[in-house]
Amino acid sequence: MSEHLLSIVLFTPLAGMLVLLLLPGSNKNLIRIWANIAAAAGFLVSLPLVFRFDKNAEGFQMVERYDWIPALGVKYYLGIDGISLLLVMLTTLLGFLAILSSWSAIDRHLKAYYAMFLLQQTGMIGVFISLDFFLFYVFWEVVLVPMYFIIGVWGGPRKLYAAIKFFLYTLAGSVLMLLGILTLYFQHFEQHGFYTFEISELLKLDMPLALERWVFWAFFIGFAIKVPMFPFHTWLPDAHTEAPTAGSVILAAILLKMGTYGFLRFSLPLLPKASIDPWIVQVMAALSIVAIIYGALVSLMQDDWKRLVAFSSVSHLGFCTLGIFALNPNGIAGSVIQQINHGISTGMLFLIVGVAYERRHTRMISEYGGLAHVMPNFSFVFAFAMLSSAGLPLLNGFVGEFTILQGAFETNRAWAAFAVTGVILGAAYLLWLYQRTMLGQITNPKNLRLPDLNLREWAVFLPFMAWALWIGVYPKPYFEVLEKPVAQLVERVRPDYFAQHALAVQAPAPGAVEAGER
Amino acid sequence: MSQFYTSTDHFVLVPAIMLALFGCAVLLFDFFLFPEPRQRKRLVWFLFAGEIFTAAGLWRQQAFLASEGLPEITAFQGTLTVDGFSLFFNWIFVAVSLLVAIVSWRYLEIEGEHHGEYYGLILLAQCGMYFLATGTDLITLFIGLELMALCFYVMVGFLRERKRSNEAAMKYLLLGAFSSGLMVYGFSVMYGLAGSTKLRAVAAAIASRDAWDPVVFLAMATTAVGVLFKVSAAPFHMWAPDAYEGAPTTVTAFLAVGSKAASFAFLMRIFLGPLETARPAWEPLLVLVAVLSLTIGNLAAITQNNVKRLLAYSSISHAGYILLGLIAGNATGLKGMAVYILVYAFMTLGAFLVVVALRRENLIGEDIEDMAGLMHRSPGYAVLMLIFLLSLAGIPPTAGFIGKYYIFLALLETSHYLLAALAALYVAVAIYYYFRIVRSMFISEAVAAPPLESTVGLRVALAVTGVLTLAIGVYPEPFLRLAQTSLVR
Amino acid sequence: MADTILFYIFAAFVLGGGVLTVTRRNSVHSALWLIVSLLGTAGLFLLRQAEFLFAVQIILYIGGVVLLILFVVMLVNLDETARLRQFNKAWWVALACAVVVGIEIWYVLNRGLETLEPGEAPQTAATIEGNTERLADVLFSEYLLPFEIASLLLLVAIVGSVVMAKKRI
Amino acid sequence: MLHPITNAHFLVLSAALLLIGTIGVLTRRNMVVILMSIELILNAVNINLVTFSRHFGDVHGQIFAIFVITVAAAETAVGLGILIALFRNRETVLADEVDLLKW
Amino acid sequence: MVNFLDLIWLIPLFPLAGAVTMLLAGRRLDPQPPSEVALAPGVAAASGGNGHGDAHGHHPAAPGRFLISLIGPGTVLLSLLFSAGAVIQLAGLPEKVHEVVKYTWIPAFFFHPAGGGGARLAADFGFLLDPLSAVMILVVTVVGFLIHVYSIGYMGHEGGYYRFFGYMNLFVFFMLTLVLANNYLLLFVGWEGVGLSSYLLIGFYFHKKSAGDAGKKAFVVNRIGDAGFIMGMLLMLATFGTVRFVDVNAALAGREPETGFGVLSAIALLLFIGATGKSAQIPLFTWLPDAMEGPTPVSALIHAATMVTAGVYMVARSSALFALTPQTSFLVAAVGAATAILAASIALVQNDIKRVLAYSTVSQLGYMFLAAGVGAYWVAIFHLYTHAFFKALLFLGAGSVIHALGGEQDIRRMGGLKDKIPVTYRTMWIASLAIAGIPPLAGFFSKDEILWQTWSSPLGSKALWAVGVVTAFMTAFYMWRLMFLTFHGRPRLSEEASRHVHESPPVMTVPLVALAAGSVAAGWIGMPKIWTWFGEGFRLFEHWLAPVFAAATAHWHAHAEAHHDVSIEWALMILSVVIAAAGIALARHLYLVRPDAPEAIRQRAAPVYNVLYNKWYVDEIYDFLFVNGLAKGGGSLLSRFDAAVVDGGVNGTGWLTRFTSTLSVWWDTWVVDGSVRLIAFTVKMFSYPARLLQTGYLQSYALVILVGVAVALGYYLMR
Repeated sequence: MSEHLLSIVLFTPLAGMLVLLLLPGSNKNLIRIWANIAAAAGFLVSLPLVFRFDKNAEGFQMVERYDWIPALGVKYYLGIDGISLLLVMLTTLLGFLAILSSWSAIDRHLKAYYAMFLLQQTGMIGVFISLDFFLFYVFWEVVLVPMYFIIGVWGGPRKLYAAIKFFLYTLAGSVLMLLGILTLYFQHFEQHGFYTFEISELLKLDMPLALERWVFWAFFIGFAIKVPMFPFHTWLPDAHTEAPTAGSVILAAILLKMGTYGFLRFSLPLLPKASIDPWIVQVMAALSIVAIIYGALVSLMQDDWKRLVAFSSVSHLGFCTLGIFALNPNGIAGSVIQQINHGISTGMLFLIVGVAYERRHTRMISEYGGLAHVMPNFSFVFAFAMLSSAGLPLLNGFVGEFTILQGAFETNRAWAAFAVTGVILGAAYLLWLYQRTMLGQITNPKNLRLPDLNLREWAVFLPFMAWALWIGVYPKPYFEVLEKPVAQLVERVRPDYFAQHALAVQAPAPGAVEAGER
Repeated sequence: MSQFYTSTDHFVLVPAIMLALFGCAVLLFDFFLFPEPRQRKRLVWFLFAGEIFTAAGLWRQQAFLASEGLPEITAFQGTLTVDGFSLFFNWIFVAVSLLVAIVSWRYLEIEGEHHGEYYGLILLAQCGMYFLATGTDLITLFIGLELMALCFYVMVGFLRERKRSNEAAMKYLLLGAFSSGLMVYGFSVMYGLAGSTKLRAVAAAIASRDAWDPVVFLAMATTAVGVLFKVSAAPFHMWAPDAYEGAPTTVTAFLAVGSKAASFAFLMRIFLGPLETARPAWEPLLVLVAVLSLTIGNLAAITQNNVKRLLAYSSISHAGYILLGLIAGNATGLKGMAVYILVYAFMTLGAFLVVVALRRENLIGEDIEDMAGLMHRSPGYAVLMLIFLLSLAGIPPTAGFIGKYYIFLALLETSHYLLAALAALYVAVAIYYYFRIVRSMFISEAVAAPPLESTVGLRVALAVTGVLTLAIGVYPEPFLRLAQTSLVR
Repeated sequence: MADTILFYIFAAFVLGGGVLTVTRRNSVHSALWLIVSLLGTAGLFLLRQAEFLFAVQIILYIGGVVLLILFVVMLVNLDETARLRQFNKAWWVALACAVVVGIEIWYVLNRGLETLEPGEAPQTAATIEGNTERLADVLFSEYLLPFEIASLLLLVAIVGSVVMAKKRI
Repeated sequence: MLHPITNAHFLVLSAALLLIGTIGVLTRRNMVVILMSIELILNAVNINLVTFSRHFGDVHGQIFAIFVITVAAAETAVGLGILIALFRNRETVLADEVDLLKW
Repeated sequence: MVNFLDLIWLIPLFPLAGAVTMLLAGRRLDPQPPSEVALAPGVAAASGGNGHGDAHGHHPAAPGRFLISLIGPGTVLLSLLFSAGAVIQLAGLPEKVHEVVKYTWIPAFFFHPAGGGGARLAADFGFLLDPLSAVMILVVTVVGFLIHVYSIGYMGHEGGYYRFFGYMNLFVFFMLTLVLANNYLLLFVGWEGVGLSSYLLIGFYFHKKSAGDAGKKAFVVNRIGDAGFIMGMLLMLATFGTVRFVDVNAALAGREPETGFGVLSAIALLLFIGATGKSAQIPLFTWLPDAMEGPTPVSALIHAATMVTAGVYMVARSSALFALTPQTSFLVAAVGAATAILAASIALVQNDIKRVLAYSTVSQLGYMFLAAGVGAYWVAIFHLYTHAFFKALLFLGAGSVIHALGGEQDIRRMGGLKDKIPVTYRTMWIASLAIAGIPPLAGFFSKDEILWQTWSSPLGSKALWAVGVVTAFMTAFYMWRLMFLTFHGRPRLSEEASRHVHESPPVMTVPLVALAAGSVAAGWIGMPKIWTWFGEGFRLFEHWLAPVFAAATAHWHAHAEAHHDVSIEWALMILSVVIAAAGIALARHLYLVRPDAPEAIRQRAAPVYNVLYNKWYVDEIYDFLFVNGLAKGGGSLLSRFDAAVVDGGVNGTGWLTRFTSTLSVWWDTWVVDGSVRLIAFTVKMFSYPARLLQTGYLQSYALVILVGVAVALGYYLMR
C-alpha cells in the first residue's frame, strides 16, 4: 500500500472518472456528488504524502520503478521531492476545489465535464511525479485534451478560437520539446550504450555546450509556451478568458506550473552548461522581466475582468521564471513558492470572477461597480485575494516575491530593480480593478439584488484563504521542504556555488520555533 | 530448374493460394449459389474462412521460422521470400481485410451495390498484397502490384451508378497505369543492369556500380515514380484525395490502409534492396518528397470539408512521415517505418470506419458538418473518433505517438535536425485540421438526427481498431517486438 | 546491314505510329495508328530474335487489345467528340515538360549507355536454340508463379470489366 | 556509313516512344486515346526488355515483356469497363470534363 | 509580577484579535440596514432605490454595537497597558534592550561578499523593545486609544461601525508590528500593513468615488516608495547579510562615514525613498491630502499621529546607517526642509479645514526629516512624539467641528463657533499654540530643538535653518488663520448648519481634553540644554533615547559639542518665538481685525495665490508634461488615449502607466498576437495553393507526376 502511494494518488482521479462514466447521465446530482467525492478522495489520498515526506532525505522519495516499455527503455518511474510534493498537493487540493466550484456553474453535459476534469487531474499529477521523461511527456500531452474540451465545450463566446489556440500553441511547443527529449535519449545511448528515459540516468550525460544549447532551446519552446513566457503568452488570455471558471482556475493554478516545473526538473539539471550560459541566462531574465512589466501594464488596461486576471498571470509567472534563472537557492526556492502562491491567489481571483459571472453572466468590468454594498462577504474575499496577489506581507504573495527578488538581486541587481516595478504595478491594476468592481455606487440596477456568497462558495474560498495565510505567516515548512531539492539543483547547475559561498547545505536547526530571548 | 513447385514453394505459397482459392470461390458462388441479393451477405463467411486459412498458413510460416531459427525462407528460386518483414505486413493485411469486410456488407447494402464480387476482389487484392510483401523478384512484384491495383480500380468504381465513383476509378486507373508504366520502365532498366529480375541479382549489379551511376539513377527515378505513386507521396499523390473521396468508404479504408501498407512493403523491398547502395542519390530526392508530402498533405487538409478527403490528405502527410524513417535509414528508422505503418493501419482504418458508420439512407455522412454533435447522438463513436484523431495527430498515449516517436528519434539519431523540427511542427498543423472534426463532433450543436444504429460487425471492427490504437499507445511492448522481427532480413 | 535498315524502318513505324496515335483527331484513326506502332514494335522484336513475343504482340496486342479499344471507341464515340478540341488547355505545358524530361533522359542515357553495351556477343548462342522452347522452359519453371498470378490478374480484369461495364449484375 | 545497330539505338527509340506516350497521356482529352498512349508507354518498356534480353542472351526479359503485355491487356480491359460505366453516367469520355472531384 | 517584557509580542496581537473578531462577527453584532445600499443618483431614481444612506441617520443602539464599542478601544487599551508595563520594566533593565523572537519567518540563503563568505538570512517574527520602540508603542497606544474612544462618538451614527473599528484595530496591529519589529523585513510587514489599513480606511466611504480614488492613490504611491524600501533591504542583505537591526548596527560599528556616495549611501537612499512614500515627502506627498477622504479619526490617527511618522521612525531606527552617509543625510534634510516649506505654503491658502491640517502634517513631517537629516535623531522622534499629541488633537477638534456643523468642512463657511462648541475651541486653541511653537507648550520644545540642531549640527546649515524659520512663521500663520476663521469673527454658516451646531458628546470631548493636556505638557521632558535650571529630569527624552542613537551620534557629537554656543542658542530661541508670535499676529490682523484684507491681497497677488491654492500645480505639472506634451506631439494615436486620461482625471504617473499599458495592449494585440495570427493566416493561405493544384483534371495530376520526374532527373543533372 504505502510503496504504491504515488500510484494511488495518481490514479484515484482516473478511477473516479471511470466510475463516473458508468453512472447514469440523467441524474445530474448523482454525477456532481460522485465527481466531488472522487476529487475529494484524490485530495485525501494525497495527504499521506505530506506526512510521509522526509524533508531531510536527499533525492526522490516514495519511488516506484517498473518496466513499462522495455523495448524503448521506458520505465514507469514515479517519485517526488520537495518541489513535486508542493505542486502535487496544489494540484490535488485545487483540483478538488475547482470541481466543487463547478457545482452550479456547469449544467450542460455534466458527465463529460467532470470526466474531463478528473482525467486532467491524473494527467497533471502525473506530470509532477514522473521521473521518466517518456512518462512525463505522455502525461504532459494527456493534459491537453481535457483542457481543450473544457474550454471548447463549456467556455465563453470565443471558446472555439481560444481552445484551438491553446491546443496548437502548447502542442507545437511540446513536440519540439519531444525532439529535445529524444536528443538526450539518443545522446545517452551514444555515451552509455543503452536507451533510457530515466532522469537519474540522463543526469549522467555530458554533452557539448553547443548541443546543450540546442536542446535547451527545444525545451524552452515547450516550457516557455506552457508558462507562458513573454512572446509566447498570447494563448493565455484567450484561454483563460474563455474557459469556464474552474477551467481557468486549473489552467492558471496548475497547468502553467507544468512549464516552470519543466524548467526546474529538466532544463536546469539536465542541461547545466546551457543553463548557466550567460547569453541564455540573460535572455531568460530579460524575457521574465519583460513579462513582469508587460503583463502588469496590459492588465491595467483590460476592461474584461477575467482577461485582466489572465494578464496578471503573465506578470506573476514572470517572477517565477526570473527566480529560476537567478540560479541560486533563493531564486529557485522563491520561484517554487511563488508558483504555489500564484496557484492560490490567481485561482481565487478566477473563482471570484466566476462567482460574479455566475450571477450576472458578464465579465465586463464596467457592468459591475459597488458590489461591496450588496455582497460584503464577496468583496471581503476579493480584497483578500487581491492583497494576496499583490504581495502584501503576511499573505503568501510577499514571501515568494521577496525571495525571488532576493535571488534575482544576488545574481544581477538590475534584474531586481526592474522586477520590483512589478510590485508597484501589481498593486495598481488590482486596486483599480477592485475599485471599479466593488467600490463606488451601484451604477447598474441589475447588481442591486445579487446574493452574497453561499455556503458552498465559502467552502471553496476558505481553504484558499487559509493556505494563503499559512504561507504568508509561517512559510518555513515550505522552505524546509524545498531546501534539499533546491540545493541539489543549484549544486548541479553551479557546482562551485556552495563551495564558493561557504554555505552549508543544511536545514536550519530543527524545531526552529525558538521562543524567548536571543 | 530441375524441380519446380517443391514443398517449400508450397509452404510459402499457401496463404496466397488460400486467398486466391477463396477469392475465386466467392466469385463462383456469387453467380451460382446465391442469386438472391439477400443471401449475399453469407459470402462474407467465405472471406472469413479464406482469411482463417490464410492466417493459418502465415502462422505456420511464422512458427517454422521461429522454430528453425531461420531468418527467411526463399521459394520459387528466389522469387518469394518469407521473412519477418513479409509476415509482419501480411498480418496487417489479414487484419485489415477482415475489418474492412465485416463492415462492408451493410455499407454496400445502403449504397445498393451489394455484390459478391466485392469480397472476391478484397481477397484477390490481398493476394496481390501478399506478393508485394513477399515477392523478391521484379516480375512478381510487378504482377502483384498490378493484381492489387486492378482489384482496387474495380472496387473504387464499385458504385457504378455514382458519378464520383466512376470518376475516381477512372482517374485512379489512368494515373495508376501511367505511373506503373513509368515504374516498369524503371524495372526494365534494372533488368538491363542485372540481366536478372531477382532483386538480389539487381542489388548486386547496382552495388557494383557507382551510387551516382546515370543508368541506376534513371532506373531509380522512374521506379520511384510508380512506388511513390502507390504510397501517395507528394508530388505523386494527387490521385489519392479524389480516389478516396469517390470510392465507397469501405474501399477507401481498404485503399488507404491495405494498399498503402502493401505499397510501403514494396517500397522498402525496392529501396532497401536493390537501391540501397544508391542511397546517396535518392536520399535527397526522398527528403524532398517527404517534405512535400508533409507540407501538401498537412496544408491542404486544413481547408477540407469532406472527412474522407481530409483523411486522404492526412494519409499523404503520414506517407511523408513514414518516408522520413526511410531517409533516416538506420535500424530505428526502419523499425519506425514498420511501427508507423502498423499504427497507421489501425488508426486510419478506425477513422474511416467511423465515417462508414455515419452512412445512412439519406445522409452521406462525409462532411465535417455531418458529424456535428455526434457526441450527443452517439458518444461512443465520437469518443472512438477522438481517439483515432488524436492518434493520427500523434498525441500520447495513443498509438500514433509511438510511430512518430520512432521517426523523430531516427531523424535525430542521423542528425537530420531540421527535418525533425519540421516534422514536429507539422504535428501542430495537423492537430488543427483533425480538431476541426473534433470540434464538430463535440462542440457544435447537434443536428437533429437519430442516433446511429450500428451492426455487430461495425461494432466489432471499431472496438478492435479502437482498442488496438489505445493499446499500442499505452503498452506498445509486444507490438514493438513484432516490428523488431520485421527487421530481420 | 539489313538489320540496320530494318531497324530504321521499324523505328519509323513505331515512332510515326506513336506520334500519329497521339495526334490524330479521330480516335478510330488513333487506334489504327496504334496498330502501326505496335506492328513496328513487333518488327523490332523480330530483329531482336524474340519470335514468340512477336507472335504475342500481333495476336494479343493487336488482335485483342486494340480490337477491344476499337470496339469501345465505336461504342462510345460520339461524332462531336472528334470535332472538339483534341488537346487539353495545358497541352503546351505538358509538351514543354515532356520535352524537358526527354532531354534529361537522353542526357542521362547518353552518359550511361556505353555501360549497357555488350562487351562480347553472347547473343549468338541464343539464336541457335528455338526461342519459344527456351521461353517456355523458363516461363514454366522459374516464372511459373508470376504466370499463375497473371491468370488471377486476367480473371480480375474480366470480372472487373464485366462488373463495370454491365448495366445490371 | 550505316553503323551497326546497338543497344543504344533501341534504348533511345524506347525512350522516345515513352515520351510520345507520356505526351499523349498528358495532352489528349479523349480518355480512350490516353489508354492508347499508355499502351505506347508499355511498348517502350517492352522494347527495352527485349533489347536487354537479347543483350544478356537469355529470355527473362522476354518473359517480363509477356507479363507486361498481359498487364497492359488487363488494364485496358478494366479501364474500358470503367470508361463505359463512366460514359453511361456522364455522357463523356473527355478527361477534362471529369472533374467533380477536386480540391 | 507579569513579565511584560517577554510578552511584548502580545501587544500587537490584542488589536489583531479585535480586528479579526470585528471583521468576522461584526456584521452579526451590528446588522446593517438596507439603506447602506447606495446607488448612483440616476439609477436610484430609475430603480426606486432610496439613494445614499443618510450618514447621520440614527440607528437603534443595539447591544452588539455596544460590544463593538467595547472591543475596539478595549483591545487598544490592553495593548496600552501591556506597553506601559513593558516600558516600565524596560526602564529597569541595565541594557534597555529586549528582544523576543517567536519563530523564523522567511529563511533563505544569502550571499554577501562584504560579510566575508556566506550567511543565512532568517527574517524572524521577532520583537525588539528598546527606548525608541518604547516611545513609539506608547505614542501609538495612547493616541490610538484616545482616538478609538473619540470614534465611538464620532462614528456612532455611521454605517459600517464594526468595519471601522475592525480596520482601526487592524491598523493598530500593523503599526505596533512596525514599531516593535526586530528586523527590517518584519518592519516592512507593518509598513505595508499600515498602508493597507490606510487604504481601507480612506476608502471607508466606499460608495464615494473620490474616496476609492484617494485610497488607491495612497496605496499605489506608497508602493512606489515600498519598491525603494525593498531594494534597500535587498542591498542591505547583500552588504550585511542580515536585516536584523541589532546585527546591522553591529556590522556598521566601527565604520567611518562615507566620503562619497557609496553602498551605505545607496542603502540609506533606498530606505529613504520608502520613507518619502510613507511619510508623504517630496516627491511622493500628493497622496496625503487626498487621504482626507477618510473619516476624521482616521486622519487623526493614521495620517497625522502614527502611520505617516513611520518613515521618521524608520530613519531613526536606521540612524547608525544614516549617520555614516553624509550625502544621503543631507538629501534627507533637504527634502525635509523643502517639503516643510512647500506644504506650509500650500496650507496658507487652503479652505478645507482638514486639508489645511493635512498640509500642516506634511510640513511637520518635513521638520522631522530635517532633524533626522542633520543627525538629530532624538529630536526627530521628539517632534514626532509632541506632534502626535497636538496634531491628533487638531484633527479630532476639526472632526468635532465638522461633526458639529453636520459635515461642513469649508472654513469660509464657519466662524464664530467658539461659544457654541467651547470645549473644542479651547482644546484646539491649545493645540494651535503648541504647533505654532509658543512656549511652554509641547511644540515649542521640539521645534526649537530642530531649528537649533539645524543651525548647529555639522550636518546642518544656516540655509536649512532659514527655511525652518520661515516655515515656522507660516505654520503659526496658517494655524491661526484657521482658528480665526473657524471660531472667531462673524458666523458665516449655512442656515441648516447653524441650527445643527452642538457641542460633541463627552466621549469625544474627553479625548480632546486628554490630548490637550498632552499638547501642553508633553514637551516638558525634552527641554533645551540651556534651561539647565529645570534639572536633568526635564531632559529625560534625550537621555532615554541616547543609547539608541549612541552609535549614530558618536561621529558627530564631539564635533557638535565644541560648537555649542549658549548665547546663540538663546538668541535663536527667542527669534523663533517672536517669529511664531508674528505669524499669529499677522493672522489675527488679516482675518480678525481686517477681514476684507485677505481678499484684497489675493486680488493683488493673484499669481502667487493661485500657485499656492492649486498646490504648486504638482498634480497638474505632471498632467501638463505627460498629457498635453505627449498628446500634442504624439499625434492621433496618442490623442485617442488623451480622452481617457482627461476623463480618468488621474495624475501624471498614473496616466503615464496607463498610456504605456495601452501601448502594450496595442502591441500585444497587433504585434505579438498578430504575428501568431499571421503565421496561422499564412498556413491557411498556403493551404489554398496546395489545394489549387488539385484541379480535378487527371492530366494535371499526371503532369505533376511528370514534373516530379523532371525535377528528379534535373537534380541529377544539376548535381
